[in-house]
Amino acid sequence: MAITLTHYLVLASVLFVIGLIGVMRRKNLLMLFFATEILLNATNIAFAAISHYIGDLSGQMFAFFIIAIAASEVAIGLGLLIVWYKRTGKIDLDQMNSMRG
Amino acid sequence: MLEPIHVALGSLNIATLAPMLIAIVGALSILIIDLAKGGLHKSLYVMIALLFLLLDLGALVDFGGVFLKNGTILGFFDVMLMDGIAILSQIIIVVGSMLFIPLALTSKRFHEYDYPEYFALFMFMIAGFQFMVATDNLIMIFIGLETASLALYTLIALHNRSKSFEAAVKYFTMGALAAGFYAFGSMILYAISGSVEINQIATIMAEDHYRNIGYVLLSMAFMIAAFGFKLSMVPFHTWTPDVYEGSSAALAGYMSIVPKIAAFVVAMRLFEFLVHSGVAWLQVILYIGVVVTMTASNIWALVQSDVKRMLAYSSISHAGFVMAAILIGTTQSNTGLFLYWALFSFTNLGAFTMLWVNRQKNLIAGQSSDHPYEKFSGMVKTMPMAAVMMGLFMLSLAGIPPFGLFWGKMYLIGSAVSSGYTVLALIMALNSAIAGYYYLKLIVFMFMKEPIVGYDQYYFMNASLSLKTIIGIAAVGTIFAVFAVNPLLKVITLFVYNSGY
Amino acid sequence: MEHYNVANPYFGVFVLFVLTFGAFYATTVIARLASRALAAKDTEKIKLTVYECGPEVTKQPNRISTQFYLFALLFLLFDVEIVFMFPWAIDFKLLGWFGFAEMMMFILLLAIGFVYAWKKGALEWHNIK
Amino acid sequence: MELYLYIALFAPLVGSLYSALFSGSPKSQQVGIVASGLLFTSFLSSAILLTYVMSGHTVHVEMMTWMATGDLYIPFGFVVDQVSVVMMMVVTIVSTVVHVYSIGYMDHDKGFNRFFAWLSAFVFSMMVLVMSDNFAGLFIGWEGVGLCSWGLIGFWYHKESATWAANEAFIMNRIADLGMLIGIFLIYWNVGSLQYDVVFAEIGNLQPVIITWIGIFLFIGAMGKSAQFPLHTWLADAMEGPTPVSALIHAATMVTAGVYLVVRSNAIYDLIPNVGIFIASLGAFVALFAASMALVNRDMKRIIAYSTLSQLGYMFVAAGLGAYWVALFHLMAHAFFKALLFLGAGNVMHAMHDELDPFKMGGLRKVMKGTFVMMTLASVALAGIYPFAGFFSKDLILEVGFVEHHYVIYTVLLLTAGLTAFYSFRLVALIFHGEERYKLFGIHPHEAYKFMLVAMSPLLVLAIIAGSFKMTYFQLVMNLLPATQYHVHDQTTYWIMTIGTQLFVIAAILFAYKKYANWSNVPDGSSAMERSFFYKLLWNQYYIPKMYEEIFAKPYAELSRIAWKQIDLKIVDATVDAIANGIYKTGENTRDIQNGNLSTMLRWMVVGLVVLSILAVAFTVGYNAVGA
Repeated sequence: MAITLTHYLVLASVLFVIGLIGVMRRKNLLMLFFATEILLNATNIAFAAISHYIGDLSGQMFAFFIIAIAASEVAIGLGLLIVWYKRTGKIDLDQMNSMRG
Repeated sequence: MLEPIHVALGSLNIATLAPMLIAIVGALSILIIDLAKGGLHKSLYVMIALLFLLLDLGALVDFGGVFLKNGTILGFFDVMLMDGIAILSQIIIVVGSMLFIPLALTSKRFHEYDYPEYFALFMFMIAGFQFMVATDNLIMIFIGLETASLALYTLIALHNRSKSFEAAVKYFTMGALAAGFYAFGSMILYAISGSVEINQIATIMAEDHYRNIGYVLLSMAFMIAAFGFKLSMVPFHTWTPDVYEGSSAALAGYMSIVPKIAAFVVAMRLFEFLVHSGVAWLQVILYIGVVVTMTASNIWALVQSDVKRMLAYSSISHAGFVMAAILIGTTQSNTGLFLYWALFSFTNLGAFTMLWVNRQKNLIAGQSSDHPYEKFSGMVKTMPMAAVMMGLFMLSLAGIPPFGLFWGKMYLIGSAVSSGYTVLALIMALNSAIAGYYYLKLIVFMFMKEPIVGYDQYYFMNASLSLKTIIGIAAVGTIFAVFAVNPLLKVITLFVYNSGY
Repeated sequence: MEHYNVANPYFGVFVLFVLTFGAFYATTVIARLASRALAAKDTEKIKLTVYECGPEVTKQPNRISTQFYLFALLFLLFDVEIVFMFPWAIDFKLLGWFGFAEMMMFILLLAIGFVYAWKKGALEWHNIK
Repeated sequence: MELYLYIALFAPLVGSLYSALFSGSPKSQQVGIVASGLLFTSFLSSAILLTYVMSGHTVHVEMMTWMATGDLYIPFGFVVDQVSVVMMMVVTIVSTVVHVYSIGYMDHDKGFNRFFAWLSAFVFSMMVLVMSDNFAGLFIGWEGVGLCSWGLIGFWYHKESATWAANEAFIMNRIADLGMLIGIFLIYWNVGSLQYDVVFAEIGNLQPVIITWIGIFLFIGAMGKSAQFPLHTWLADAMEGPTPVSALIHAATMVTAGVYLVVRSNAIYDLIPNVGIFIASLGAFVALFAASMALVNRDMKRIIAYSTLSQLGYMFVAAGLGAYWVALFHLMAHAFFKALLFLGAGNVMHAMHDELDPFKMGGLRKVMKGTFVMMTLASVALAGIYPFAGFFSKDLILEVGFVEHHYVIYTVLLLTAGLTAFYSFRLVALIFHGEERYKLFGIHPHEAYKFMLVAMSPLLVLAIIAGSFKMTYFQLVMNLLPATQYHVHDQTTYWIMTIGTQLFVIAAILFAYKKYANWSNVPDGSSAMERSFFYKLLWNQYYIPKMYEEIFAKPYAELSRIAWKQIDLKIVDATVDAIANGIYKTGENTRDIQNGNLSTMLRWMVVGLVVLSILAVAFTVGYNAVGA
């Protein structure tokens, strides 16, 4: 059975949904970052696949940039997380509600 | 064997990159100066930043002249797109930044301004926003958006208080989710059209007679979610009050203006061709979004006990108000968008700077947030001039003539009426009437109540000459907007109309 | 470019997948609830403590220092930029001097960042606050 | 002449800015003098303009363009024509007098400089309002006077009641302004311009329905400003402000802006006589209604405020019946004697150390001769005794009602005229005659400064002689307003009516004197009259403020509380949670998800996306179904 573009797109969608579920379910900041990475990388798969199947390179370029940006995001996110952990000793989202209303 | 590509430098039109490059070079030079000799006073960095922004502005004005003569300028393999709205929005971005950067020159010491990185990041952020608006390439928009956002998260966190970190983490996490939405939305657009340039996507879809309407709408759902986050439309607005409360007033004011105009421009590029093609779904969704955003945030603003949070909800409401322009989608309404935002910048600059000068280092006993209404009680007695200024900005925000925002509101409502959106116009007018109530609440506190002992010592604690100057500029801009409205409108219309919006 | 419609044979697979996912999730939840309901409750405290063969349970004395994270972050940032160099390297000849100039600019920017990190002491093991 | 126009317009602004400069510094007499001087300049310029206009010219300038893009064109223009010049004269005369008077009245007040800044700013806004040549400018002035009035009512902001009254006035006016704004939009939308000349020339080409709506919405604005039923409650409460403010804003100028609007838009209202009848009926009702409340009130300033309300009703009757020039004439005459009355009341208040209850005064004529004479004459003018100003203007309105065959309105107005005479002289009698009841309270009254009395004298003169200008005035305004002469054709009927009215009014005055001139005790709510149903009804202002409180204010507060507590916290959050849980949590109970929790926020976002996607899919399915 040949693998078509549809397979890739379904894979990407499933991964994206998994990422979304992770974003909604996880209470651990680190897990939350993982989930957002899954979101972005799901998109990467789709971009690379589409790019291959329609013979246009801009999709792959998009994917490259997403990778770079995802890395920067992780860097910033982990930086914030470390500071937060140093200040409070926790990375639980439920502890993070000093502002409300 | 393929022939090497020869790229003639002239065809690149590298000049289109000039404004952003100026900002980036400014950022780098701040970093390099710091490396060469550390421990310099923050005013030096402020001056450097202002200098580069001035150059940036000069380049933009120059582009404006070229645009009016020759029309849209493309550059760098057609990735850069300098059309009227790009130039206009960049001018608003740069001028807004120039007005907000001097707010670093406070009389109290604040942690973040001791780092030259603060100013470098600020400049990177400006470059990011400029990239974002000066292109219709989805990749470039993404890069610009993320460059700016990542810098912004860091700037918020640099304020070094527990709430700031909390705000930064919240903003960051939601921003990452929004980035995911944006990427997925672009992916769908790319899948159905094979292009990442908005105008090409529009052409291909039109040729196709929107055969894939389902996928188009799905991608628009993702895009609305992504930009709804940036523009803080309900229900993607939840970050706004918390982030505003957590960050310093100066940065909160900045966030209420500059990132939003950038997002508005992209939203205009993305949504308007669909609105014009009569995609009813998008019109309905935007209609609901606009109305709900305006109304709900107004109601929430009513019950706030902190002025900064109130202003946060109020800026959500203002953004909803302006979003109506994109829904209407005529040249008149788009002109109104820029006019409104230009006037709003001055007024909000003033309002947030007033909060900033009253910033205290430590909360007194029983104080739950930085700027409760009680803090402004009887301000007219202790600082009459300051109270009058703050009152002025509130009146302008409430849309009372002849102050700045009244004209913006009037023009936008007028454009809604002349495009047949009568009910929308009515809702907009009603909402500005409701909004008057909570702005008035602050005025009541300032003018009608007795000062509360303990708070009064903090009035103008943080003021310095440059902050007062900024307030003065904001006040002048708000009061004399009457005389500026007409010339502004002429210029804006010229730019917007010639960009085809 | 082909277009997709719902009649695609793999759509069924997708639906099944989602359903399976849901069923799996439900099963785990039900199993957990059931075991919680059925399990005999033990109130003895000592039995709930973690078993660590003899010595008393202590806090992990040598947690991994955040230093490692910082290094990892820097590495990640500079490493990821390689993705832009691979395509360039493959088409190096094709892109010619223009491509070369562009890449040099890129590397220059990276170098500034590197020098900055270096000067700020981010690469020194002991000097980070 | 343009120069004089600009002087008349901007001199008050200069005065305001000058005073504002000193608003932070302690009281200094020169601020008041400079501000008054500038207003006097403004008055002189207006007078010069008046002579110019009387020679048959008008001045029209276009200062600059406000907005001009595409099809939107709003110039910033001013016009001095026969109507606006009359208003300008009224505004500048009264405000000059009030300014000079305030130098004395506010002598001991800490906010002296601030007061003049607000007061002059008010005059400037009022001048913009009357001189604008288009609806947009009128609206600017309209909002401006509202704002200044807010600042002046709440001038003594340390008084809780003053703050409340200021906000009440502002909010009520804003509600009404919204109506007016809609009216202006309707005009712009249908006519394509806001210039008076263009609008009035083209209004006849519109559909009657649209004209009716325009008329109604504009009148809603006028109702707010002129405190017509049911938006009238703010005016009486606005008396919390300093008395000169009441004289200037809440008697002579701002509250008459509504009348001015209707007079100015006569071209519109001429086309919709039905709305006109409504206006007239409402006016007659308010005239009677307000007069009845004035009968029993025990607050000197409120009595005068209700009398203002009642007289505004008269003006609306005239305007509603198409006698625009009569309305404007009564507006002018009323401005003079009512401002005089208020300023006199101010003197009394000063003398009595801010005591407002006339039952606690009495016999003041011995110590306050000047004030006594002035207030009595002003009351005579108000009652409409020949040959004072009120006779010419008010009786004219009665005649209009009679000639136009609106006998009900006529009867109501006639009755009101009697009531007016009664309550005015009840007040005069209680304050100036009878026993010196103030001695019980240990007050030592004294006459006001000489210059204050001198400052008031122009008003006195005008209150006496304004009626004699009637024909000159008529010649002047008939260029612009429908020149209908209202004469009762049958001479006998005319004389019977006139003399009958006069006798009726005089009888009312005498009755008031008889009942109150020898009053000796301070009522404490125990007498039979005070316990009667009608007295209570009137005393409580027909329970209308209470009703507002119950019907609007409380539910509104409740609603916003519910919106927050129930909708936001319970329904919205719960919905989000429910959706999220419905999808992702099967057996497990929800954890407590609090507001301000990042997880909730992320769920909001995802739920938003999911809803949008579902809508997208639903739309597509529907679209395809329709397409297929």
